[in-house]
Amino acid sequence: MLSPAEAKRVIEAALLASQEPVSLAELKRLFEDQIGPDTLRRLLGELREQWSGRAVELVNLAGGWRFQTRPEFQSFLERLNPEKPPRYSRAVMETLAIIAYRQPVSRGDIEDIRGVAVSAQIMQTLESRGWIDVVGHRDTPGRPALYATTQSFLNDLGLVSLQELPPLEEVARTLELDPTPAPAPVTTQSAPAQPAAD
Amino acid sequence: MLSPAEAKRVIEAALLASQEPVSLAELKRLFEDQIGPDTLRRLLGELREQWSGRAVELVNLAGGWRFQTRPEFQSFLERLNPEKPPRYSRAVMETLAIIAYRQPVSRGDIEDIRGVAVSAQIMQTLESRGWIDVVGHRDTPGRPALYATTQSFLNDLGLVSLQELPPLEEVARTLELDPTPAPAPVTTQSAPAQPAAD
Amino acid sequence: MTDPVAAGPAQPAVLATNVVRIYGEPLAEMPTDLYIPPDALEIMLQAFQGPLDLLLYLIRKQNLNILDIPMAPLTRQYLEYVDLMRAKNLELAAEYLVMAAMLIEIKSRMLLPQPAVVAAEEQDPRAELVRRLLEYERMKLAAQKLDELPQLGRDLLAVAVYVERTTAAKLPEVHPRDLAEAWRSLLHRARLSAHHKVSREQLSVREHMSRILRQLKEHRVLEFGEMFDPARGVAVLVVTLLALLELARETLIEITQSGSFAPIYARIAHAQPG
Repeated sequence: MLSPAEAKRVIEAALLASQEPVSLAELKRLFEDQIGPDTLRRLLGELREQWSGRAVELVNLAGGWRFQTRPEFQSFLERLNPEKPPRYSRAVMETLAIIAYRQPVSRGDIEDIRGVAVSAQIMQTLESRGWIDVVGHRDTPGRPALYATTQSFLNDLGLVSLQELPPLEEVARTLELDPTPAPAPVTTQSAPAQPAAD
Repeated sequence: MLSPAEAKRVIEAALLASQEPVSLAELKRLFEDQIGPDTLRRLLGELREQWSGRAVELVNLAGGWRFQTRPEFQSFLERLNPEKPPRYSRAVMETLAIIAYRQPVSRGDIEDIRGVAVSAQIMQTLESRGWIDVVGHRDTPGRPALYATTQSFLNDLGLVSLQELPPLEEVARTLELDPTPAPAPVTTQSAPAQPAAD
Repeated sequence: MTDPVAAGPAQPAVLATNVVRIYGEPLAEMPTDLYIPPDALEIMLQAFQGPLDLLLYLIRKQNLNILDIPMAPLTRQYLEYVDLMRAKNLELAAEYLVMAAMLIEIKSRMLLPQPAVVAAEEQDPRAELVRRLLEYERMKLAAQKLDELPQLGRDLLAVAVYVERTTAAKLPEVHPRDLAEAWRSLLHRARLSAHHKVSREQLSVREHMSRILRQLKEHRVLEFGEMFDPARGVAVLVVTLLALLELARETLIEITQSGSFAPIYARIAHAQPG
């Protein structure tokens, strides 16, 4: 039987070696189910504590636990890999938001909400990133595919579940009626779109 | 300018996020060449020291520095990602079967039965596994080596003797082939390859 | 900030000086100095995600109450922008025109006098438009929030330490029944290929002996290599050689070579030396 310190070393190594989040069930397998979930959770908590203050942190995501670099250090790490990942267009992000908040939705539903056609390329972008997939078909003529977000979507955005999505804004009727002080200075800058944001 | 502690945190994150070794030159890029190689080496040394006694170690390889799991922990990590058991190719298995059932046989005999050339690599695979060895030479031109299976072969397959190999009579019957356990019934059966051999 | 709605599209220059960002997206392509960039309006118009986006912009810009939209001015301003887009030859999605028609329809319905009783029950003609605007705006804001979340690959990296494996690579395990199986497939294949070759290639040595004899009758002497046709495959080469050897053994042909590495010639044995 491993001591807690040894078990923690093993957990640390397993998590450091895995790019994908590792679930509690998988971690149990590490110890051939000799360590219960409560103990594992305690050890994970201690591990997370030990790593605080470093440039790498242990986080709990939808798919399990993962070590990842802190966003504050990305500017350094980018210098090593000058190839920047693509920034998604507004069309892609709006489509993603609609799928995330209104799932399951068909492409037609998305077009109704956005008021414009949604290109196949937009869906393709999100599907190939592994953030959305088809979860069924609506029982209407044409049997349109119904899209939902995936676990990868949650993992990649640092979420444990859809419950953690930023809450939808209660849109203000007018600018003046908005009583809350805007925390983000952007509000005035990009005035047209922002007033209702905060 | 970063403090040494901060620089070390950045180096640690960069190395942990990279599966490939990271060279000193690349590490210098992290800091836009503001930190010299001597300082980097000192920080890397300290980092290695800090990681000693963990299941992951910092090593200096030809290509640069890399974090890697210690081999002692491989058995744990394998439980998480069970490797698919490797398999021998059909060529190796057929060669082994011929040697097991028809020993002692020369490479030429095996080629006659299989109908195709038997590469040196196949024989090498079985010899280095310790499952076959040369037990003599046939008294014909070229004095070809005669192969037989070893005690290791029996041990590894859980057999007490060759008598315990699955009987071939059954195999032959299912194929409506000659059921007699003649020393080399194949010779006649695998006719295509034989014209040149007889 | 100059109000582009009040000013109308006629004064894009003033608008342009203020357009640092549109909906949070910086217009990076634009010249950043204060000189009036001629393409600024165009870029701004292109940044709209569709008619709902444009409408929201107009409403929010003027602090209009979204639940009580003054249809007449809004429709007029919307149409001005649409005209401008057409004038600029911007690719105008059909949705913009559909929306224009819808706005005009709502506006005209609101102008119609309605019996008081019916009016109370009947929905406000703007209701559906407002519902859509609110829903779109909600999603638009949600999209911005999602984009602000730290994103794997863009804002952070997953840690992936190399897994060192020094213990010998796992060796395949073999079960005795695997051997029997290998043997079975061996026999099976041998039978198949035997059948295959007999039926397809007719590689009888005798047949090739006849062929060679016919060739030699015609040419009297042939260089050894001329009797082989590599294009027909190794099996044919082998059978050809066997046929030649068999012919020589049966003294049907004569094979001669004047010295080491010299060309080898074959001729029919009983032919007159030529």
